[in-house]
Amino acid sequence: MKQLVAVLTVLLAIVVIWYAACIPMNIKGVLTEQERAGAEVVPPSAKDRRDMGEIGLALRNSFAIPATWAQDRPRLPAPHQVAIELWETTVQKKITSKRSLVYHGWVTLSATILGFAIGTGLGILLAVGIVHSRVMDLSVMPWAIVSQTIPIIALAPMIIVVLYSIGIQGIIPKAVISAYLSFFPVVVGMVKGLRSPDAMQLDLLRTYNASNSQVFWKLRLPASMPYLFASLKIGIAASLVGAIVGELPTGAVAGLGARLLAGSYYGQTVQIWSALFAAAILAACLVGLLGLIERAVLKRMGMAQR
Amino acid sequence: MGSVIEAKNLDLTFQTNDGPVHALKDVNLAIDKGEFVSFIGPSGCGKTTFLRCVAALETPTGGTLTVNGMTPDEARRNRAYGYVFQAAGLYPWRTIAKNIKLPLEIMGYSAQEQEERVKNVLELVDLAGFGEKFPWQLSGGMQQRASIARALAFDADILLMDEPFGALDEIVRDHLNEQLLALWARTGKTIGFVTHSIPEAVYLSTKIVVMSPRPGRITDVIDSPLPKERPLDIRDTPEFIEVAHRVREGLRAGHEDDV
Amino acid sequence: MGSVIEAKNLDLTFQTNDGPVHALKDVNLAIDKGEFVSFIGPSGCGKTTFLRCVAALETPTGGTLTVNGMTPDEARRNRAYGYVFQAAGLYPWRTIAKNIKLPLEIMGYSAQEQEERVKNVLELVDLAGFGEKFPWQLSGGMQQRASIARALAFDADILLMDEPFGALDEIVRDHLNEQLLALWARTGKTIGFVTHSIPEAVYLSTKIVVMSPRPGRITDVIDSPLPKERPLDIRDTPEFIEVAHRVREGLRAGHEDDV
Amino acid sequence: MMVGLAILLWLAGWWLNTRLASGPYADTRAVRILAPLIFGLTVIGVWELLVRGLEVPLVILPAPSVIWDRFWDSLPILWADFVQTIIKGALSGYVIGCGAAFLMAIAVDRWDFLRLGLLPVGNFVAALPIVGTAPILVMWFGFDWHSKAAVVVVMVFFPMLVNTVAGLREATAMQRDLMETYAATYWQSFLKLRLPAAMPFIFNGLKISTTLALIGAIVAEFFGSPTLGMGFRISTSVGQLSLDMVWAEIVVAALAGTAFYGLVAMIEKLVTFWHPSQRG
Amino acid sequence: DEVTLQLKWVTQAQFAGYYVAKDKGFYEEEGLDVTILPGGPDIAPTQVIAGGGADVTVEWMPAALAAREKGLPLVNIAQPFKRSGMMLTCWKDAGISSPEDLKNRTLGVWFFGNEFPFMSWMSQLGIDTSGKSENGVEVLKQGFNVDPLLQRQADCISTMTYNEYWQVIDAGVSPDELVTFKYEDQGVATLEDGLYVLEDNLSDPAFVDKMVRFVRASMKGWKYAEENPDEAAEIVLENDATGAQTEEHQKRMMREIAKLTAGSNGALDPADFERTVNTLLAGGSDPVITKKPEGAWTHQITDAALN
Ligand SMILES: Nc1ncnc2c1ncn2[C@@H]1O[C@H](COP(=O)(O)OP(=O)(O)OP(=O)(O)O)[C@@H](O)[C@H]1O
Ligand SMILES: Nc1ncnc2c1ncn2[C@@H]1O[C@H](COP(=O)(O)OP(=O)(O)OP(=O)(O)O)[C@@H](O)[C@H]1O
Ligand SMILES: [Mg+2]
Ligand SMILES: [Mg+2]
Repeated sequence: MKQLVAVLTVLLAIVVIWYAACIPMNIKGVLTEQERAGAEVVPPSAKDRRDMGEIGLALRNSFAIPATWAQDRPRLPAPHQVAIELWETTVQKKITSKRSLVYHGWVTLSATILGFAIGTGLGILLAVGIVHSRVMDLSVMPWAIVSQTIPIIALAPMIIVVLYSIGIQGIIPKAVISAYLSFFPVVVGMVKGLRSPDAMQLDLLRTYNASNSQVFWKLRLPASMPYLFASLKIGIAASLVGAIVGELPTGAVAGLGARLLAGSYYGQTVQIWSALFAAAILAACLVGLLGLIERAVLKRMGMAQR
Repeated sequence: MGSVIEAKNLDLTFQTNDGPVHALKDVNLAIDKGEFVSFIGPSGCGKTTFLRCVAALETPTGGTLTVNGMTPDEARRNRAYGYVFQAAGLYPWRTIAKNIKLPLEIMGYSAQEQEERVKNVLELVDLAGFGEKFPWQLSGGMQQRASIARALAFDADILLMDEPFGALDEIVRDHLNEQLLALWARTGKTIGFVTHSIPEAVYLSTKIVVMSPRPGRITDVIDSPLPKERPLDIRDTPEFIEVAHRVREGLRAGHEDDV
Repeated sequence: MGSVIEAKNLDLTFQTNDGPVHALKDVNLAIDKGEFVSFIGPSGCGKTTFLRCVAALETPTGGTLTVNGMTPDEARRNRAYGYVFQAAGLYPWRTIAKNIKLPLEIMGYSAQEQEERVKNVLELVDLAGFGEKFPWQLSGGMQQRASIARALAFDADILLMDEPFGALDEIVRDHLNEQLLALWARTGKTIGFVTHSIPEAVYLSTKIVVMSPRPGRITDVIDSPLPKERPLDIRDTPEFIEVAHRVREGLRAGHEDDV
Repeated sequence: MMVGLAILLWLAGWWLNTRLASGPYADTRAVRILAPLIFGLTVIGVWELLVRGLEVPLVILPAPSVIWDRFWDSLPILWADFVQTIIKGALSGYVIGCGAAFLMAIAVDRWDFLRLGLLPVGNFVAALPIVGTAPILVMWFGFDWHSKAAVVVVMVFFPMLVNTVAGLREATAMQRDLMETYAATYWQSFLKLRLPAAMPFIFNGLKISTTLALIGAIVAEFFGSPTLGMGFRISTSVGQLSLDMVWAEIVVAALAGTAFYGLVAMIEKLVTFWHPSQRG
Repeated sequence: DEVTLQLKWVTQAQFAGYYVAKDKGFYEEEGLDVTILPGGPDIAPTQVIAGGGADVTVEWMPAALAAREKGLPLVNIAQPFKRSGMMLTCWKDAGISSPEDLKNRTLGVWFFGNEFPFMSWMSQLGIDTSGKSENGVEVLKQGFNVDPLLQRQADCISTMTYNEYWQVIDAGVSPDELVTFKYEDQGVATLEDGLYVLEDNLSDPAFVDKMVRFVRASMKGWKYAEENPDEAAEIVLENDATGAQTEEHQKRMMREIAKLTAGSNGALDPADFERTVNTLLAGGSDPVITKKPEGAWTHQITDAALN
């Protein structure tokens, strides 16, 4: 309850700041438009206004302030403009329409999920290898860390082309990038998780003369669950970023990334913002969904106390 | 060679970054079948290390150690040990019954036999009816009893307990001590028991091994004159106090150098 | 009104998700200056809670509590308390000397005075020469002594100790008990001391408060007949055993219901 | 032939590492450094042989030797790009972003209301695909490094904030009660207890942020830049099919990223020497 | 037979001919099953074709020649675009009226292979591109949109006659606020959208035959699009998966494109090729190509297709 009030207050503050920020951000564009429409603007030349302070301009031309919240192609769209765009492109469009964000969201989501599945699977496998083989631990783990310093996002176009060249197209190149991004958090979390049983718990199984696979299935795997879920939540958000990035270079075909790009290409800021928000909402939903699964699984396992 | 556990000139040196640590030096000890042996001594004197050697969790660097005439590792593969650690160490994702089933699953008992044994040991440790609870739903004392039940569920000859009651309060501890004695009488297992508490050691054991650190060695082995039947009140008798006094003296002797 | 600490009908109820918990109910107690008072009782009976109320870390929901004639919070702001917790709780990023300086820095002592006091208390607890070590370089017993030194470094009238030796082994504990008694005799502070060990309580205290849970209340207050001068051997005397017996009975009475 | 050689090299490298890992010196520092090195060299060797053996076109994947030559031939360009992207864009954004997040974390820690209200919102924003903000920020802050720094600020802010807030809550109840019994003021207990206790978390945030900063600065250059910078070079070089140049930039990025990360990790070791994870 | 065509840019009227040919069944009539892959800001069509991801690609000649010099033997088999649509669009109120006025300004330029004509133009004018100075300009790598101009971050930006220029106009700027320099008029025009294949393939008669049919059908598509611009634009819209294109913009683009394709029957005019090469060879300090390319184009396909 208290939390709700706090969150709402913070949100309200953000919205207020946002509206306020629209004034200086958009005032120059608005004044230019007004000037073209024949309104009296001080100073009258766009060139003079170029180097002037935005706030001063807004004060001197206060009649133009409402227009800063209703521009067609604002530098910063007002919250309600984004909300209306979101509403129109989700609820009011047929979901099969290419103008529907639901359609684009679905395109991105399917790549995200495929990539996430690949990344998670590989990540878990690698983690199992690292935990069980000292060679892998010694030689591969440091490179897994170095691999994260490579700006994979910058390489996305090349990856896509290389995959094209071996005949892989469509959803898979995107999924590969999103798998690459989700893979690392899963490896790190899973290695930590599989190593989380303490020496005592391992010794206990040793006194039972348990085999390696028994140790894995009965101890390491269940013990790693909380770690796994924590890293899955990071991983899925990373996957979504990967899928979106993967959509950028393939050109504006379909997906939220393509939508972002097309918005940017045609200067449709409102469209950029609504695609951004759609992506964030999608990410929040995915993370939330994983959270629910986590709760359910851990509860069934008896690890969620109370 | 009637001993179940026999150590001769046992040595164990750990190589650490700060140089070698002599955890055990020249340890000689024979434990007979059915004995209740307590190990007592200041922190770091090698009690845990000795128990771990017996259970083949640690490999001695010198001397010989036999368990039932075999090497400890052979005995381990024959599943000769039930080991109880200081903390209960139950798996939080398994119910109490499932926790007790764990060794049975690993050792490949049939499902039906598993059920039966779980039922039996739960009764043995007074936890009947708690099988479906998760560990965190139980008090510390109950968890510790469940972990003892887990060690009892399969037919290990030897029960090794490393400060099993260290984390519990005195009253709960008294109660568990009483129950442990009863259990020992009923099953006739050989028990190795590490403790820091003099009264506990004296109350439980037929033989008390006093150890001292740097290097870890045995300074005294006291055979208890107390009868097998031991009510809690026995702790106020002069015999008890006499033994306790001897243990304390032994401890103090090996403890001179530090605090 | 000669009492340093005086509790009248003290009540404390925690509101939790599972309903209210009566941590303290109707607690009446008066502690005189220079007394050594032990609190003993099963887990959850409110020992810690009572100590925390005295130190103004918890606010009672009923009754009155005065310290030196003030409210606990005023006393806290006058820096009347030295508090020692179960774990040493030294800051790992500070050396032992710096840890002891911590309260002095906060209370604004001059640099020179800080140095002097640190030197004094380090000697008092037998840790001279260890000032520049980091906590993890010391044994558990030494860390606990450092934390006592920290509580002694400034001039608090009242020393509150919550199971300070709970994590140590018996021998180290005996030794620290001896030193604590000596310290108490030298400084004449009023000490409130929580423990789970009957011998420890009897050995140290001039007054033993036996508590019982659900709701947390005082079931017995025993004034010790033992002399002020107490060698460790005193624990084998009949008077000692007599008092210990009485404490154990008191505990058992309040402990009937569970294990 | 080359392919066979590649397989052989792979097996040899793996065998060597297996020997090292199970050998008597497995725990020494030398092996810890050697093993990944051998692995890396093996990968590079296999790559070279495969590219030659399978005659992979240069425009798809250049061989390491080609990349190496290009790297040495283009040092001045690479250096200029490095300065533009890493020093000006990433580093300044990193400092501003982490600094701002740190101050915000103190505020969040100080006022519970903020923590309750801001953290969930922060988590939502953190889930935003920040890359998407790059075109917007380029539009707002111009083409030079300022917009890159702005992207970096946005990218590192929330990871740093979340970690620092978690760190400031890290001190145990007992440690805080101790301060209470000394009647310490808020700032005393902040400086002497909560801040040092938070250090491992703060450094965790700082470490995560290093790679984010690099990625942010490079990606932002895709959306407009002066004719300089690593992201600029990568995208124009792809257009010119100079894949060797692209990979040379990637080498720079990986080196810079590893060095940056290593530097922060080293400072962490100095500052949090007391933490069990550092005492090892 | 299957043919994969890689476009240079996103789905828009710039490629109407191919979409029309596909939609109207011209390809089918020739027995071809054509897959059209849209491009994007970071896709290098040359790289795609090098990797075997496409049989034929739409590319601009400077990029194709550069790739050829890098060892990727691309050959122009047809040239549907006769004229260049690239130009520089500037604010008039910044005081720019002739190319001389560009000095000491900030200019937005596309990179990714599209910067070559600009560079050679500047070097012809004797303008240094390494920074603002009395005799130099500051060059920005322009993104995909016209914001740098609208936000006045640059005095001039690169635009295409059929696309970005209209985006500026759509943003509410009136044409007389702007000054444009068409590369065509400055004599530095280079050939734009042509069809390129790998040289090796041309020795395979089956492939050549396929290309002949492909070019024939594609040119039929282009001529149809020229005559029916509105219908062509609608066909393009139907093929745009982003849903971001507007009808008005595409129709206008189609009409502008028609001006560029007009006069080409698909065969490359060697004179245009010479001009392009000369422009590129004059590319200043860092020329795109260093020597005259040999065998970079052929009439083999167009001769067969158009006769
Ligand atoms: N794995 C190990 N590596 C290095 N030294 C070890 C290891 N295990 C134990 N030691 C050292 O061996 C000595 C004996 O340790 P051990 O754990 O057996 O003592 P203990 O009597 O059980 O002590 P405690 O009462 O604290 O449990 C100690 O000095 C300890 O530090
Ligand atoms: N902050 C709290 N919120 C809710 N309940 C609490 C809180 N602190 C203590 N309690 C409850 O109050 C009761 C008394 O707790 P307290 O810690 O004083 O017991 P104790 O005698 O110190 O026990 P122990 O020997 O385990 O330390 C317990 O039931 C405990 O669960
Ligand atoms: Mg031990
Ligand atoms: Mg307590």
